[in-house]
Amino acid sequence: MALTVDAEHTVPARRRGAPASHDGHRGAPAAHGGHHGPTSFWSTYVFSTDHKVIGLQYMFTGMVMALIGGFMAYAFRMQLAFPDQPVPGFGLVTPNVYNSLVTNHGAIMIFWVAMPMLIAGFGNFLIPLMIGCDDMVFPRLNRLSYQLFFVSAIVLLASFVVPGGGFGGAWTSYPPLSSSGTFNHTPWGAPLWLAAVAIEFIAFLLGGINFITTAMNARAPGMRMWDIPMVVWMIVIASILFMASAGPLIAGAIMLLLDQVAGTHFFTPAAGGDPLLWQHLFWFFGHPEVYVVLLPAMGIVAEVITVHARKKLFAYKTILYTTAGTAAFSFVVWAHHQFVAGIDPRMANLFTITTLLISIPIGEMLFCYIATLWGGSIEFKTSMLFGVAFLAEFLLGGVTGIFLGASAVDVYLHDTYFVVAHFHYTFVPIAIIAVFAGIYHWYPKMFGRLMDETLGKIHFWGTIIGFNTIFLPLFVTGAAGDHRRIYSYQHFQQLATDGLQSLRVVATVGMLIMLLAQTAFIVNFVRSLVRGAPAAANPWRANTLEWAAPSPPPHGNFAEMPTVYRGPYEYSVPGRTEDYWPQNVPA
Amino acid sequence: MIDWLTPRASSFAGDIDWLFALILGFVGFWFVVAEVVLFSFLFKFRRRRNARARYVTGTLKTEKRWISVPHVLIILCDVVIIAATLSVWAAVKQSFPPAQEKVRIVAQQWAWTFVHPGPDGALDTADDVTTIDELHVKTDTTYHFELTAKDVLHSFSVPAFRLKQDAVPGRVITGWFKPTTPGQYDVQCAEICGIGHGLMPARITVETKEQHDQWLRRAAAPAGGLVATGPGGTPWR
Amino acid sequence: MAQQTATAYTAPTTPATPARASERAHGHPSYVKIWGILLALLAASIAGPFFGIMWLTLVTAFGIAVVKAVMVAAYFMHLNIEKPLVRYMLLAIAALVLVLWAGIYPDVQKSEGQNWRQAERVVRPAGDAHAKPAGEAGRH
Amino acid sequence: MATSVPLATTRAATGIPTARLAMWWVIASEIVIFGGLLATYVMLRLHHDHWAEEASHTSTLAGGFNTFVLLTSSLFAVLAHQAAERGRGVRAARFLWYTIGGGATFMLVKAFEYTNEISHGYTMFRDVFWSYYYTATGLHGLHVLAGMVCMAIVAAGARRGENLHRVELVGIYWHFVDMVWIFLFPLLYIAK
Repeated sequence: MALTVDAEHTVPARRRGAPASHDGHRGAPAAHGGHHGPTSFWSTYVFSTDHKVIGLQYMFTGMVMALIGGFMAYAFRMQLAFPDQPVPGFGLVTPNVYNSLVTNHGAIMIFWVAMPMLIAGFGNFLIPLMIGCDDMVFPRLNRLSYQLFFVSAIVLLASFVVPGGGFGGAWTSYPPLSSSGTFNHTPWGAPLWLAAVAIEFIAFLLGGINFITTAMNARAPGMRMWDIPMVVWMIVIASILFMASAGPLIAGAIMLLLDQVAGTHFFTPAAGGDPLLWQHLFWFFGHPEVYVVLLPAMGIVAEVITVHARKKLFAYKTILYTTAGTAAFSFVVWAHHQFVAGIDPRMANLFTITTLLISIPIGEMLFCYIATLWGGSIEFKTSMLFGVAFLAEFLLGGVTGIFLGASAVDVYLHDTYFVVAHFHYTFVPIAIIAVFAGIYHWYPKMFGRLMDETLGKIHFWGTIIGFNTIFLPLFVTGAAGDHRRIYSYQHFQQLATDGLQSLRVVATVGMLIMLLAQTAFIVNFVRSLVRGAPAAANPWRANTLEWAAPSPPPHGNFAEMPTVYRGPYEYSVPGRTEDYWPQNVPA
Repeated sequence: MIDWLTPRASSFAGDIDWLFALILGFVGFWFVVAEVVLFSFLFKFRRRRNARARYVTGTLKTEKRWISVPHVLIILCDVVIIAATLSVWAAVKQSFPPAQEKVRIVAQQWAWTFVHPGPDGALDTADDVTTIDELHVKTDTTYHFELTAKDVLHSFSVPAFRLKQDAVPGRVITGWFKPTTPGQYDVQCAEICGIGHGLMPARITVETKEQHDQWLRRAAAPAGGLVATGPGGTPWR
Repeated sequence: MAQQTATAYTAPTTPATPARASERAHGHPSYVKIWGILLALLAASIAGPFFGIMWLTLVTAFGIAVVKAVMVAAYFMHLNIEKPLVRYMLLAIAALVLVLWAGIYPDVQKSEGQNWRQAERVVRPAGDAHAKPAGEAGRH
Repeated sequence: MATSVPLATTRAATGIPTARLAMWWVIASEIVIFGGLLATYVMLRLHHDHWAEEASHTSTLAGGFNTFVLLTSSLFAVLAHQAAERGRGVRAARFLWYTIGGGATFMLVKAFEYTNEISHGYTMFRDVFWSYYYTATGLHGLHVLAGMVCMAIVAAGARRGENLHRVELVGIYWHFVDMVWIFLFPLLYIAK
């Protein structure tokens, strides 16, 4: 008796014993979306397998970790601006405390803020909705990946309170400093930090499999390859990139953990190990990692600017091919982080060439985004402001990468604040500006309420002015020779000048402005939950499928599964009265 | 450009500053062009009285040319930058001019040990002068240095010389520099090496030949000279 | 044991897609034969080193390992009748390991390179009663 | 906890059943992990000549026998899958338990091998070769254990005739673990 599957309406009535989904639970005869068991607070919000709830869990955890990471930035920026004076709300920042603040600021912002918000938060919430299905393919695997992620956050926070304090060997944790307590003086902090990162990797491997398989297989009927919205493409390619690049570092993390805990000598040169091996394994992961967080941000910006400019995305296929090109290219550029780290100078030549050439596809993607704005009818909602600010700020981030990609200039600029300013001009647009664009854009869909526009604009200008005030001066101090992770520049006579110190004070003031602006966002976020204007299903009059579901979408998303008739970006089609044409509306 | 911020005190500092300026030129131009185009689109196509947007697929030849022409120009700029970079990199890190003097630099957790060749001009001889956090060099002399580390990664960075090379324990990495202008310059550790990473500054004193010989005699004299092998000797050679 | 009548096995795919199970039902090489070949190859790879010829040992050890891996993948994992998409994906991921090796070997596999050499270790690693004293200390 | 079956699992736009597509991605991520570890081992092995002498203390006999055991268990796994295809759940479960038996034998031989080597002083801390030896074979052993546990669960289900497609999935995982050993064996045991 073959399986009768009628994708249109309800889930087929299942016969006992028919092969059900992957997760090993019995083929429950309950019709989908119908009667559930008793739903308590715990099963609805904490142990839920609904992709939307899990997406929001990732987002809230990411926001909390962003506050912690931001507080660390506040502490060490105050120490840099007013050296050796107790920081209000934190206390005295001694050298080892400074090192662990800097290390964990980097690790938290990349692993526990950027990746969860961009890949897991938006990925979980948007992918099933945007490809028109009811949930992720493996709901319980999805829940397990969040739980592992939550455990990794707890383990990381635990690493701050163990004897010796948090690990202070930079987020790259280069051995031999990271591989033995005698060198890093955090015998408990270092293994715990590494264990937290390893658990977080496992969580994102599991989550990644869910995203890739759902996007590949569970597309709505009628949705061809070119009808998939760009943000879904980007999150899937990012998950593949993460999975392919994290492998060697997981092997490396096992070796480093054994070095730290068991006392083996994988990376101890005295006994045959090699410290450069870890650097290579780390950066083989490290560089694809920055594209893992860049691509979802580009996808979010693509959705936001097409909706609010009412314009079709310029050259959808070109963007897709250049994304695939960038993803493939990102595997052969990693040693530009190690030009002066002792690798063979001949290899540096190869990596200089590949690094400069990877700026071509990224440049083309940005040009296509800017070309999308041509001939548009742009309405500056807060999400559009953030979307456009991403393009403007990321241009400077990408452009300053050329200085560091050129090996000879990197001899001078390596590990200076020029590098710090460069990667903040790429990471902040990715992990903060694009995420705010996504939150302001999809908040109505997530919570069924509209966010306040004036508070949003205050938050926008505060964030942008603050951000630029921090990192433009740091380009200059970096070019002057300020090196990274140095807790006080008073000991270096060439750097202890008043001019450079005033630039550091300006940067700290910029950071304070940026932190204050976030209060506008928190107030706006919380207040709109209850007092925001109720949002219709499609407040921005957009085309993609998630706007066909009610706001907030119930469990099971769509009353009836949508069928796709056209691409996601058919805006302002000549000859139509309305300037948008949702994917699921028959011709 | 960089010499506005840090003095230029070695022979290849000029090349690196020139390359920085070259890249700044190319990159600055494209950055300004892109930002101007972006902001002009934002201003020109802001929503006015609900005007309809245009329908542009970006797949037509004429439309794609707006992307592929700048695309090709950027490739040309990149090729020029790559060529310039490879030539400067070869001069700085690959082919060295013949050494007139050799020094040994050993980095350890939180101090620099410099081994000068001493009056006889040869390393590993009895009259070597070992100093801590204090390197004395003669102007207009090509120095080759052997850099290693005792415990963790460090990085020998002299901003005034535009010189940086990581010290990897278990490896001996050779590099070169040729001081040009006398003076005292900072040495910083550019690779995180634990608690004292920010507390291990050293000074390089670039002096004329006479001042250097005078210092050598004073330093090499048995009363004033430091122990030749330095603290605890080095497990690497 | 009541013979299972309930379900003829069909992969939970919508009927529209060709159920791969039916293609494979009759396209079966005899697995026991494949297994026999694999054991023969295993015996060869163990026998290899006894001849003492270096290149022969390498060929038998690693050449046969690759052949065995391909056979397991093709016949046991049914990659030979799987969709080409899966083969390309797995080959691309495997190629990444080569990319990793190609980028790292100049630094980790060599003991010297342009303007750098590995300092010979004066200190022997602890707890090494058996090794020849000159073993590691000599330059290599 | 009511977990309804999402409609998403019934769709297969790529023509590959979702569960098997996911399993291929699991295999892909494992390839890169073991690939990274073995590539690192090969590089250091080619660098340190004295590792060949250290490697001479590994017993090729135990390694060879273990390869035989894993190959046989792979045969049982594919026979189990063949039985599952024909809907004969009980037969599939029996073959799965033969495979688990093979895995157990493998772990037993490994245990004897380890104790023998450690008693002769070849511990993990003696030399970096031994660190790699224990890390690689240990990680592989953990994967064998995990495979055996999953296979037991799938066999229990198959005996009741449910989720027969899982027999194939756990078979794919098992063949991959066997393939890793096929590469580990020459690298650690034969190259002397």
